[in-house]
Amino acid sequence: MKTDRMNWFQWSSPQAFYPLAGKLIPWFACVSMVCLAAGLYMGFLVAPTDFQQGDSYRIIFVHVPAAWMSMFLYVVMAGWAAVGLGLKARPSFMMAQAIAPTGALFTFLALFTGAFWGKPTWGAWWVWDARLTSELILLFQYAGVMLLHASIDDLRRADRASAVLALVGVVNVPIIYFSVRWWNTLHQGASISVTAAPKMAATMLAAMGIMALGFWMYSAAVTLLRVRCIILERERHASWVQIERVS
Amino acid sequence: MMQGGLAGAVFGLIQRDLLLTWRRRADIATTLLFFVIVATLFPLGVGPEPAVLRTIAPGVLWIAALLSCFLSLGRLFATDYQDGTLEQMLLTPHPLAALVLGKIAAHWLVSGLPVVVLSPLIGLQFGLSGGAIAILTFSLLLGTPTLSLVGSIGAALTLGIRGGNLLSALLVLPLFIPVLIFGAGAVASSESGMGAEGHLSLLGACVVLAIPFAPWATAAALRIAVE
Amino acid sequence: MMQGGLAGAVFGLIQRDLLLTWRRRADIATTLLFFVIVATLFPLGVGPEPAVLRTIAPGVLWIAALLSCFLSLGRLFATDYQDGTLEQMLLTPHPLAALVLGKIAAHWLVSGLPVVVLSPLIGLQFGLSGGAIAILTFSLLLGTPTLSLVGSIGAALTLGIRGGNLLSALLVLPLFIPVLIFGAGAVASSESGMGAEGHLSLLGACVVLAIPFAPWATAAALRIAVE
Amino acid sequence: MQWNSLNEFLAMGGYGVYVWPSFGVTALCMIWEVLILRRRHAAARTALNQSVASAGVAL
Amino acid sequence: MLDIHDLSCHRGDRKLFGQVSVSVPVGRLLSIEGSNGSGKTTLLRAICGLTPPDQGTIRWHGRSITEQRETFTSGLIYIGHRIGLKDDLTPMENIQAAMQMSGHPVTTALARAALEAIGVEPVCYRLPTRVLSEGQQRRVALARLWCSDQPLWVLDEPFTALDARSSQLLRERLQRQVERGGIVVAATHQAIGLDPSTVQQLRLGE
Amino acid sequence: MLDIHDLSCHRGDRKLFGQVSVSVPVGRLLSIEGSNGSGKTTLLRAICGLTPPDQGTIRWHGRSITEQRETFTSGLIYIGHRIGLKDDLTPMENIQAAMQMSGHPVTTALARAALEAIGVEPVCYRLPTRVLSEGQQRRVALARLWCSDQPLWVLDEPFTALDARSSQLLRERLQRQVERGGIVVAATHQAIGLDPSTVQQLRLGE
Ligand code: HEM
Ligand SMILES: Nc1ncnc2c1ncn2[C@@H]1O[C@H](COP(=O)(O)OP(=O)(O)OP(=O)(O)O)[C@@H](O)[C@H]1O
Ligand SMILES: Nc1ncnc2c1ncn2[C@@H]1O[C@H](COP(=O)(O)OP(=O)(O)OP(=O)(O)O)[C@@H](O)[C@H]1O
Ligand SMILES: [Mg+2]
Ligand SMILES: [Mg+2]
Repeated sequence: MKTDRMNWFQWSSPQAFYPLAGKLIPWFACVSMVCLAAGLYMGFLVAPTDFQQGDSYRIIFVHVPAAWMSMFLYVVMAGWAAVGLGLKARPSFMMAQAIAPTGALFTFLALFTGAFWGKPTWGAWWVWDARLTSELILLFQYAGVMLLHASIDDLRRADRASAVLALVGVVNVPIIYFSVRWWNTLHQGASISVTAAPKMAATMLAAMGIMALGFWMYSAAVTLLRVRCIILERERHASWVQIERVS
Repeated sequence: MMQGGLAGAVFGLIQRDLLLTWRRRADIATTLLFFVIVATLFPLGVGPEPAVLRTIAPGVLWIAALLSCFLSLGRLFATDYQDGTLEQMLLTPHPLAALVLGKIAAHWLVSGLPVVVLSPLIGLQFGLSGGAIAILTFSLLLGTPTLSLVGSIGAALTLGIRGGNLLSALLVLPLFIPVLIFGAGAVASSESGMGAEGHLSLLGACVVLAIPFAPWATAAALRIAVE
Repeated sequence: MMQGGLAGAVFGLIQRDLLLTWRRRADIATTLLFFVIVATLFPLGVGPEPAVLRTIAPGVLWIAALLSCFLSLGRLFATDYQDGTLEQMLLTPHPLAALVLGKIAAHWLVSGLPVVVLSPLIGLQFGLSGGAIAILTFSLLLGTPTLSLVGSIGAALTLGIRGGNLLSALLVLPLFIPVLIFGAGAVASSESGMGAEGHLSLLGACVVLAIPFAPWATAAALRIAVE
Repeated sequence: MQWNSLNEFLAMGGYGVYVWPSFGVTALCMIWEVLILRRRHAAARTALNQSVASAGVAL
Repeated sequence: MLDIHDLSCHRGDRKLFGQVSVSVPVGRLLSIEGSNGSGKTTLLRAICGLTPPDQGTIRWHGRSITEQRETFTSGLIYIGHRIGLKDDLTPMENIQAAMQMSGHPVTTALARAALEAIGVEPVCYRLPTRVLSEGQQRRVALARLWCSDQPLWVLDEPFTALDARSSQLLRERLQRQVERGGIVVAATHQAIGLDPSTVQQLRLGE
Repeated sequence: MLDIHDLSCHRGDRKLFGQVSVSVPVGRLLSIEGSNGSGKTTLLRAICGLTPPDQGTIRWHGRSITEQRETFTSGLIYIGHRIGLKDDLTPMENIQAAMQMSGHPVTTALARAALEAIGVEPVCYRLPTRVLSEGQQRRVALARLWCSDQPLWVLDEPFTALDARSSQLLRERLQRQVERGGIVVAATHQAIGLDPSTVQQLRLGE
């Protein structure tokens, strides 16, 4: 690869972004694997059994990081969308597009693990609780962004339309979050609600934090990998791709 | 694959409609998500008490299915009408009703069937028991074809005529009501231990009645619209 | 009446849209009828116990309003897009967001307002008390403009997309949820003696937020669609 | 270490049926995502190299 | 042999034309002329059986078309102002779907040959028709004329939006159709430019 | 004075045109020619500012059109393949609504005069545009050209579906526009037939 062909300072071009992403991926992947291994070790072998919930609480080590990532990634996606709309920079749109599936995946995982936690704790797979409902709506919002992008076949238009949607959606996220809470608390007494986490042992907290860090690094790696695919698929006809025979 | 004759034309039409949908496969996902979202609106509007939700669940699911069918009916003939394909359909040597049946079948495959497949999951969210979920799904399987069939009459009537709009809504929505009553009723009566056979066989009767009659009425409406 | 400038253009647009709707007045009837029928489907699907019906009434009415608003949103820009009027709108010297606001106002007048006017009647059918009906109607009056405003974003984003109707539902319904919660919540909490002020002022806040923001986002989406 | 045997570990105090699917599905999803992305990347690369080859660009 | 006998049509309160009688033997092109709004489209649709006329009959090979709908439509191609293409399908799929529906299924090779004949560029074959230019879309619709051998073609302003080269290709195709014994009925605003001995004219609205 | 400098556009994977530069002084008609799909429509839309070009600038009286959107659009009439009529409104209502929206409201009398000028028959005034014939609809859309005095007209195949008489009326109107110092940019497949000294040509796709 000849570096003199590339303008290293022009970060807003896919041409520069592609190799940069390639260089970063291994680092994120390594950190993520180390964190996940350490987190699992602490979560299963070091952290003690919870006196109330027994060992079912161990779901927390995937559930909470997944839930956090699902919300965090939406904000990051909207951020890239805003940058893309503001600066008309193609890589920003590509980043937004690359984040959405991972965000949706974590949303799904939060819902799934939550349901598998709810069954032993509440005796039901699903209740219409504030947090659960707002997470479900977050899944719809991810789906909306992805489907809108998939439904428009002019890429430039698809990018910008789904960026507008992502931005509008991010305004909606806090509104949903709070409105659903008020809805629930105002409407009925606490027949069922997520009990606040019992005071957790320090090891539990640490394990959860490390797992969260691992998920975070994983998201970064996967997003960059996806953005590399997107760049290749889209820039197929650009001369730089052909000349450099990307690796 | 080349195939002549009526069967070829009808299957060709189904194939074309399915191909069109496949081009826009996001459509299927959209139908599904619409169904899920409408179902989700109800707990949000009505409140989260599990007992209330369980009571209204069959009605809610049926109404959500009905609405998502209704919404996708809008595009059953509208684009064919606008771009002139409908005129071409009338100028084929095949009976129009058969072609219409093909289009309806394609419509059900992409809008009715996915709803049926997803309904157990939503049933679970509303806290329905396993038996109720099974009956609900079966009633949707039996009932949604009727919705597509009967709805196509309305879609055809709304094509050309001014003010025919109102007429067709008046005609079609009441026709949906029996399907809704039998469908939701099947679940309710099985829950209360009365057995769902009666309701289900009525649903079956509806679809058996609709299959010969609806395409014929739709074809008549289409001829009027194009003229 | 001749009137120049931005105000003239916006009012001209409102006037044109109202005229168009008047030409197709069957469409208003369809919206209303849809509202009534969705509301009536409920007792049919859920069963006739008055207590259950009274509990779910605010939610059901709000959902029916939301869906019928949504149903008519499909037409908001679609015909303008197809026949080229939208291009012409972009080529006027006026800010697009202002024109969009005009169109949204016209949309609310023909789809939101009739629902508000009709809702007391339906509330009565569900056995709501006078006070609850008053609050329900007021909450609809406050909330339906937000639906039109926010819904226009979805309508604009899905222009020119096959199956855009359902897709726009998917995009828009999550955005409708806060309105639904506050609207239905207002009635419920006034029933339970907690007073509806909180919910109603939140509804007000929604519309105040949406008025400047939604037309802007819609205008951006329209520009993207036409390009 | 609080587990006396592998069986006890797998049983998770009776909650194994809930805990293991949660972790399992999470792991599967994450691994699956990485795998399809690598496949996609490889496919994009071969498509590209083919189009370059067919365009006859000398490298 | 297409026989139009004593045809009248009205639209709304307005009588468009009355007592139109013309008979077109095989191997002829009937060119329908007239100013905008004189009823050309209406006449063409009546000939196809889409709009029932107020009075008069249309006969195809001696029998009224309403009595032999199947035979008649299976020998007919109608291309109107609205060209009947699906936006989301590619040109190839559009042609195949249209031909199959009209009872004359064609192979991919034949469809491709037809598209080539009217000059649709190969780069367009894999695009959805929606993104094609106006003239390219009309070409795709016209490609049906190269696909099969229906004896009667009814064409409403077939030269609209075509550039000079495609117009010439279409003209040649029409000439071939009349030479091999087909019948063409076309509405146009310009002279069609075929061999005058094969063209018959009908002016509406005088 | 309309200045197009170094304009390029692509659609999908395809480069439609590159480095198009042309400058049109007042009192001229720029006729854009090219085969189907060569990018005429795309170029016209870029000139109006509807489609941002990949590169290049368009200047109107010396300033880029993106910097003076309001001034530019208030002096512009664009009539494209899709003519922007509402099916359910009458011709008169259509014109008045369109003109009011574009910031040049007209009286009923003026609108009627414009419709008369392009030859829309009085019987059509009270009909919904939907029932009019193809050519009549195009006439209604073109009537905007008689309504007011915008200096720049951008017309995409304005002669489509018009009969000989309306074509002549339109031609005269275009001639008048350039004579009084306006600019017309038009895409066509036929020669427009104006005084050659006022016509400039641009061929795409060679
Ligand atoms: C499908 C069901 C569930 C969903 C969608 C869900 C969703 C979420 C979300 C979105 C969060 C992050 C929000 C925040 O940090 O405030 C979260 C955190 C959490 N969830 Fe769940 N949850 C579900 C079920 C459960 C169950 C059954 C339990 C335990 C009984 C549980 C316990 C927790 C805990 C302890 C946290 C961390 C709280 C905190 O850090 O504030 N969740 N969940
Ligand atoms: N409801 C109605 N009331 C009165 N006149 C009507 C009505 N519907 C249609 N018309 C008239 O019928 C005529 C239809 O003409 P048609 O479309 O056949 O014309 P055409 O010769 O094809 O014209 P063009 O060259 O413009 O395509 C038009 O003049 C139209 O104004
Ligand atoms: N997504 C796409 N991929 C490839 N080519 C495309 C795409 N979208 C549009 N095109 C091409 O861009 C061109 C658009 O041309 P345009 O509509 O400007 O042509 P035109 O000169 O106006 O033609 P006509 O005379 O037929 O109106 C067409 O050739 C079309 O095939
Ligand atoms: Mg005509
Ligand atoms: Mg063009």
